[in-house]
Amino acid sequence: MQEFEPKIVAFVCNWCTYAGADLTGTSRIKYSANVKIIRFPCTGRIDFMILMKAFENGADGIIVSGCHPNDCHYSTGNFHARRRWIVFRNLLNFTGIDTERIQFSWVSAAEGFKWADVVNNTVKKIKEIGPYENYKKIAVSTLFNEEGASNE
Amino acid sequence: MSELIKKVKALLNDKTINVFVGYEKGSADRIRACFARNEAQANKVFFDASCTQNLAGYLLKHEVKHFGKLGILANVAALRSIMQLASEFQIKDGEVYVLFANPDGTFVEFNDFHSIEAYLQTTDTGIKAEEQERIASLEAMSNNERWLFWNKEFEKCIKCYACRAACPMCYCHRCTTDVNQPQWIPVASHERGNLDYHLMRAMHLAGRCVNCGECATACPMDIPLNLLTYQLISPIKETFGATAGMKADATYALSTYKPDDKENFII
Amino acid sequence: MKVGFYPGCSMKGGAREYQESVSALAKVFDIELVEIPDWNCCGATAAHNLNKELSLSLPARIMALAEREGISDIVVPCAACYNRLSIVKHELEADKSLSTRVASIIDLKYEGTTQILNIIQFIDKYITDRLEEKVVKPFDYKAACYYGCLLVRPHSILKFDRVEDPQSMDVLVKKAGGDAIDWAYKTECCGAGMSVSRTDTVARLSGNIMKDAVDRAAEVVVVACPMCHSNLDMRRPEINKFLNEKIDIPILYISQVLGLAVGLDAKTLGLNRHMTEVNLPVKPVREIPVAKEPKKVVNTQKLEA
Amino acid sequence: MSRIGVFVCHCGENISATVNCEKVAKITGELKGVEFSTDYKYMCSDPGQTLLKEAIKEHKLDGVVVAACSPRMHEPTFRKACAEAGLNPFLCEMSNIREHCSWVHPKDDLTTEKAQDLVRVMVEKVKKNKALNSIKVPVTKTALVIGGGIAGIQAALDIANCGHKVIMVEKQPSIGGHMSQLSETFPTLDCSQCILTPRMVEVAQHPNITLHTYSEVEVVDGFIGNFKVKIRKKSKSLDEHLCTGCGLCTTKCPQKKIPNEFERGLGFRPAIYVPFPQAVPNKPVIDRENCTYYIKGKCKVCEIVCPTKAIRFDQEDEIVEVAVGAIVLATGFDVLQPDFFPEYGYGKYKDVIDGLQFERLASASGPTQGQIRRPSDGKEPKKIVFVACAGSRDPAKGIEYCSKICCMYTAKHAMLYKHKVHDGTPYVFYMDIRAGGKMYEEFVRRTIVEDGTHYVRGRVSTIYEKNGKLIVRGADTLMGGIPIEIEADMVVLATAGVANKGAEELAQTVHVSYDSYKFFAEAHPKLKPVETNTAGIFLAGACQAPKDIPESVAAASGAAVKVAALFSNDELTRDPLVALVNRQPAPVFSTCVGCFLCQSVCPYQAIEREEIKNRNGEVIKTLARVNEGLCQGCGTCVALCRTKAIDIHGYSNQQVYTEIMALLND
Amino acid sequence: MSASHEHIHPLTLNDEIRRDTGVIINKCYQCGKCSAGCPVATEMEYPPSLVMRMLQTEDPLHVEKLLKSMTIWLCVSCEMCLTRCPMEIDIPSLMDYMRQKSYRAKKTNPQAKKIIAFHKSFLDSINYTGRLYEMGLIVDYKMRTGAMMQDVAIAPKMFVKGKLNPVPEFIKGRKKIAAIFNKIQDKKEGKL
Repeated sequence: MQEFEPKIVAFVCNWCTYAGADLTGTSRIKYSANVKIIRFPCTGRIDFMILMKAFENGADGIIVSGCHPNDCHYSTGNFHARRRWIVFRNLLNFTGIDTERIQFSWVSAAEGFKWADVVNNTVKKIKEIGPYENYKKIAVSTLFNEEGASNE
Repeated sequence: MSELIKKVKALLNDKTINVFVGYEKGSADRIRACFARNEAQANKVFFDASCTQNLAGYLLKHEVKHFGKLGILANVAALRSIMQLASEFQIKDGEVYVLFANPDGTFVEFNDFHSIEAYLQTTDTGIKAEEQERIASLEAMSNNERWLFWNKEFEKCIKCYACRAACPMCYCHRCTTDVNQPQWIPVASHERGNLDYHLMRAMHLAGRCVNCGECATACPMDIPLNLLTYQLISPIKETFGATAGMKADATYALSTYKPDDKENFII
Repeated sequence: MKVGFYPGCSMKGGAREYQESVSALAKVFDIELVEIPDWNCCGATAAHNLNKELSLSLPARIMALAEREGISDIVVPCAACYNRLSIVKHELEADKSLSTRVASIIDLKYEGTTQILNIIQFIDKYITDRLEEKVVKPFDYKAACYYGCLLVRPHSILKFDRVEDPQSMDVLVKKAGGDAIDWAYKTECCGAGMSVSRTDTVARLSGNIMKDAVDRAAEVVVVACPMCHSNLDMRRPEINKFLNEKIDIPILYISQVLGLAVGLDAKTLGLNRHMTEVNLPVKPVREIPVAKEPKKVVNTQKLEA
Repeated sequence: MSRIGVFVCHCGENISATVNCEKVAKITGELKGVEFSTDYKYMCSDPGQTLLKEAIKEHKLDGVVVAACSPRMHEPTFRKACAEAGLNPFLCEMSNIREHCSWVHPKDDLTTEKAQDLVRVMVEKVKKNKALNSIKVPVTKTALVIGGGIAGIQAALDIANCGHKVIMVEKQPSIGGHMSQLSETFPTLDCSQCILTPRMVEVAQHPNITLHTYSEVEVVDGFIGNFKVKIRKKSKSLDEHLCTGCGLCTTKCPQKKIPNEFERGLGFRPAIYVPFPQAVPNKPVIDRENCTYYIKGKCKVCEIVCPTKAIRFDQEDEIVEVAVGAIVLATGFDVLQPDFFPEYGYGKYKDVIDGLQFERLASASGPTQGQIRRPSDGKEPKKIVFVACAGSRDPAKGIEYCSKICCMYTAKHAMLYKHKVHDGTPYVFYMDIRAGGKMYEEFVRRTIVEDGTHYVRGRVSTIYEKNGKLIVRGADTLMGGIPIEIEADMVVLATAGVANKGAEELAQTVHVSYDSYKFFAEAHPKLKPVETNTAGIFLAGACQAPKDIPESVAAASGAAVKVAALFSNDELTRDPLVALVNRQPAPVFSTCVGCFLCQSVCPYQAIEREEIKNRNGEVIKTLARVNEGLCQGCGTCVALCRTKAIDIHGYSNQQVYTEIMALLND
Repeated sequence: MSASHEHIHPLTLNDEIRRDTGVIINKCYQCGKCSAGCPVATEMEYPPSLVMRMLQTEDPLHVEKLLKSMTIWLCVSCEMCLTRCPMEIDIPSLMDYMRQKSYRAKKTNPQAKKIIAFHKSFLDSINYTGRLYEMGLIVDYKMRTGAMMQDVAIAPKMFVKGKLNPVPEFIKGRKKIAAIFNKIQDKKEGKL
């Protein structure tokens, strides 16, 4: 059986984690190719719905990462993001969505190693827990419903 | 009762208000909201312990608003709705006449936001014990059990948006559900779209929900929607020290922060 | 008015006069002190020196017994017991698993709902308001209020008074008509539980305290702790030997000072039980200050309302 | 249908070593809307850029994706190239297939597939990009300097000497700040006032500097280049134009026993007073809280004696509005009142004083004319104890940080004391001696070696008075921690330097961030030490952290250069990647419901209220509006907006949504 | 979380101290304020600040010295050090910890015999009666230390003043108290 290669999408801020990931590259630290980055100006910009869309479209894991507290390029965006994630995580847990699949982290522009660690550990963890069948199932059954509807 | 009717008439007569939002008995004596604009309509105004609907949901509805100055018969949830709406600049102090139906059967006039705030400090605004228990029992389940539970509930949703219409905090002219560029929430009422919709609604009400329960009451499919938003009330209070609908000039928990907000999941 | 009462072992023995005076004072103010049934020793220094679990369990049992009786406030006149009970209450509150373990050791339900009051907090809560109107014989002496260690430290847990240069006892002495002097040894240690095992250390530490009080013309030292009392009072021969001086000023409990001021007699207050003779010079009774008049008016108004 | 060009760079072998660039170009060239695709050895080289430009023209491209290195590296390069070819630069995006792909993954199919994915994401994004124009803002070439201590004075003079106008605002009746209170300065022992006073006079006389003393900044609106500032000029009860500064009123004022703030309570002043003889401006103010006339309604002695009739009892505060292009914050520091250390008895014992009080005692113009006399009885202290770190490095009762200046001024105090009291014995209780600085360590050694100051390494536990002596109980940790007691005549506490009282409020007024100690925060601790996170606002001196005089002056000159550099432009251009609130035709006007929950998330106060009025001038709707001059484009408001009424250029809802879709659905 | 960086190593003494008392030894920056205010520092071989320093070295020799020292038994738990410590280091708890460790390891200083004897007599009294029986305590203490003549002059006077109870007071629940003692670990090991 072919090894499960999870799809992981990373939402990162431009100033710290994106730059940190650049440093990972410049330092030639290897990490798994499963993770693909989408750049945002700031973690404050990352709408919670973006995370929902990612799961819905087949992501098995998500990384959200930005500047450490007090280091935000815009001074407070990450603080607001942190509050948002505290609440959103509560809600996801309560609705039975697997928050284990979302890794939040602070990775600064200097933490090239940390970025590689975050990516590798997340990939490792998602490989362990497997594909996000639950979410995919509702996506599939939806498709089935729609087809069913059109057949009638 | 006659006292209440007298009061409403007086208010309408001296033009303090143009319309009074209260309760009346409809067909088969079912309690429903009424919008009294004249003596005849005022005569129908009714109140007893069975009148529990949060009437504040009507305050921002265009159909009611266009009558002019509003009066409202408020319960605790309505008072909190008014406070929350005030903090979101939707109602100004003095704009709405507030008659509070005291649980002891008397009626109290609240002349300004300050007196409402003072009253709310002294009264129980918490979630009912049975709802707390339901939340606790859900929290005690495994993640997968919860997932199945909600899946089953959301499966029932027909996207009629009655919850949205009943909620006093859902006053946006254009809901995210109506945005189609991009289409954040699928239009059809399938499981995935329903999940999207309810998560979105819960998040948009996080820190704003005044636990009136109108969403669940309104739901024709009996989905316990209120639990989604109720469940967020205590963590928001505990972590950020914020409770919605207690102060007219409160700041919104999710648009403020403390540098030392506590979390345990960010590495 | 009923208040829970934890006398502690010393008040049943070496510090009997402390209990006698506290009880007498409470009676004057119509307060019923309800002794916690079947209370045990708090373990004192010995327990926390030798075994942490024991030092938590013994006080926890006392508080659990009080809870069982539905007692909400316990007055703990002994500063050492007060300190132990407060610290244990704090530690068990901070660590729930510890709390569960201790509950199983003592085999009693423990919730931590009782309030622990030291003697001054007790007086402030139940007596101070009515104190001045009851003063008939102002305690007209220069008094050095000695707080010692356990009443004020550790501040982060006890949160009582100022940790340096505390004032609460001074205020009470002033209300009783006394002159509370400013001095430097208010919170220095007297040697505590080393009374028996290191008498020399106690003589030195307590000696320094007595010396400063006497140098600043104190006529009496006021305490709120049986341990401090026994070191300053019973160890006086050793103190005098260390100082090579003859200091004979008495050591009174705050309850005795207030008791004297409200007109209780020396015997009721157990003054005869002190090792250092209580021979306070007789002073002409001062007129009751005029300033008290308007205060009385306020009180009557309160009563009428 | 889009006409997008994809340009895949090999970066020599940096990319092509692990990514099959030809394949990436070929596969992505087949994507819907891609008109042209190619790969090239070095896209950023001249020939590479020429290739890009020509392709734009030749294929009439309306969007460009350059798959190469990090956009943080070359986005400006390729956007500029696009602009030169006539394509709006904001229609160009980069896919990072080097740092995020070729350098971190091995050579295999997965890596090439990832590169394809990354390109595809950007192709879809570019389809949603909009042509944008840079934002231009004019610059008002006047600077506001808040604070008239040595840092403010230096900054103001430097900016003014560059030919720009400066407005200086000082809270006190005179400029000069803490430096004017000092006796002699370490490590050279030159007299503080001798070097400071000429500078103060220069400020007063400089044609480019307008001075507002006894004034405070109340409101700051606007943004870099265009601040609008309201200054409250507190009433001095005096017509400054008429007053000649003769000082007659100050000698005749019947109120003479008001503790003198300048002397730190060691002397007295009248109710109408000049804070110190060398004050600038040298004109008095009436302290209304202590003036007999304002308290009792009669007196007016000053008015009677004034030869020019300059007293104005009914004068009111005046609000001055000014427009400035840059602001320098130079509000300085404060010393922590040591009364939070009850064990040291400050406030209880008269002879326990703080360092700044000692400065006044040692100052030739001070209350004792420079003689060291203890406050209680005026006697010369023969044994004196200096306690370092009285508040600093003390998380429990004081502050956590090192105040930096205390080691040096304590050494100076001990030295000055020894110079004035030859038979005296100074003790210094210290924990570490931090004397990094030019000639600093040498200075401390001199205090110890030449002047015989007893340095004891340990902290003082308690101080109490006995028989007219102060008993200082400490320990000598170099002797294993043995306790020692010193019977001193006077104790000087080297109290911590803390943020100025009101610093927090000022930071909020000016909209700059501050740290947990209420010191103003620099934009970057190393590379932007005098900038704040708010563009156009700069920091000088000890309002940022405790600093000594040379450091304050250096920072002030640094801030001045930043201001001058800003003023060298007539207008500023910035990226248009800002947020905007949608507008729709009446009667909707916008999907914004005016809940303004977005207002408090904005770190830049860029969200304003816009009132929509009907023909009769009645407000029918209140909407949020983004001031694009202030917005820095973080997008936090966008994520918060429930109706999706706010969006942001460059990272719009459409763009990020499309990116996710493209990334996950191949 | 990031397992790759975690190394499993045995707890050092300072780790244990941190776990059991919350005291972080390395927080101490040797200002000496504890020693300056300590009422018994002059009698200790190692004043409190030096105790901190010795523990900071993590040198077993120093730890051994401390466990065998008189210092830990001289500490009267007056809490002055903690009250004035700028780092709020709970030295009294640390001293409790060191005493217990010393006692368990049977390393107590011979001179501390009297102090420990007193504590043990004290606890025995509680164990048997539930409360402190002063007379019994004194007698027991004298038996343990052999200090027969100590304070003999005071006793009669105390007795006269009503300060000494000739008979112990037994509490009803003294079996419960004995049960508490039995449940405590050290008792099981026969060390209390």
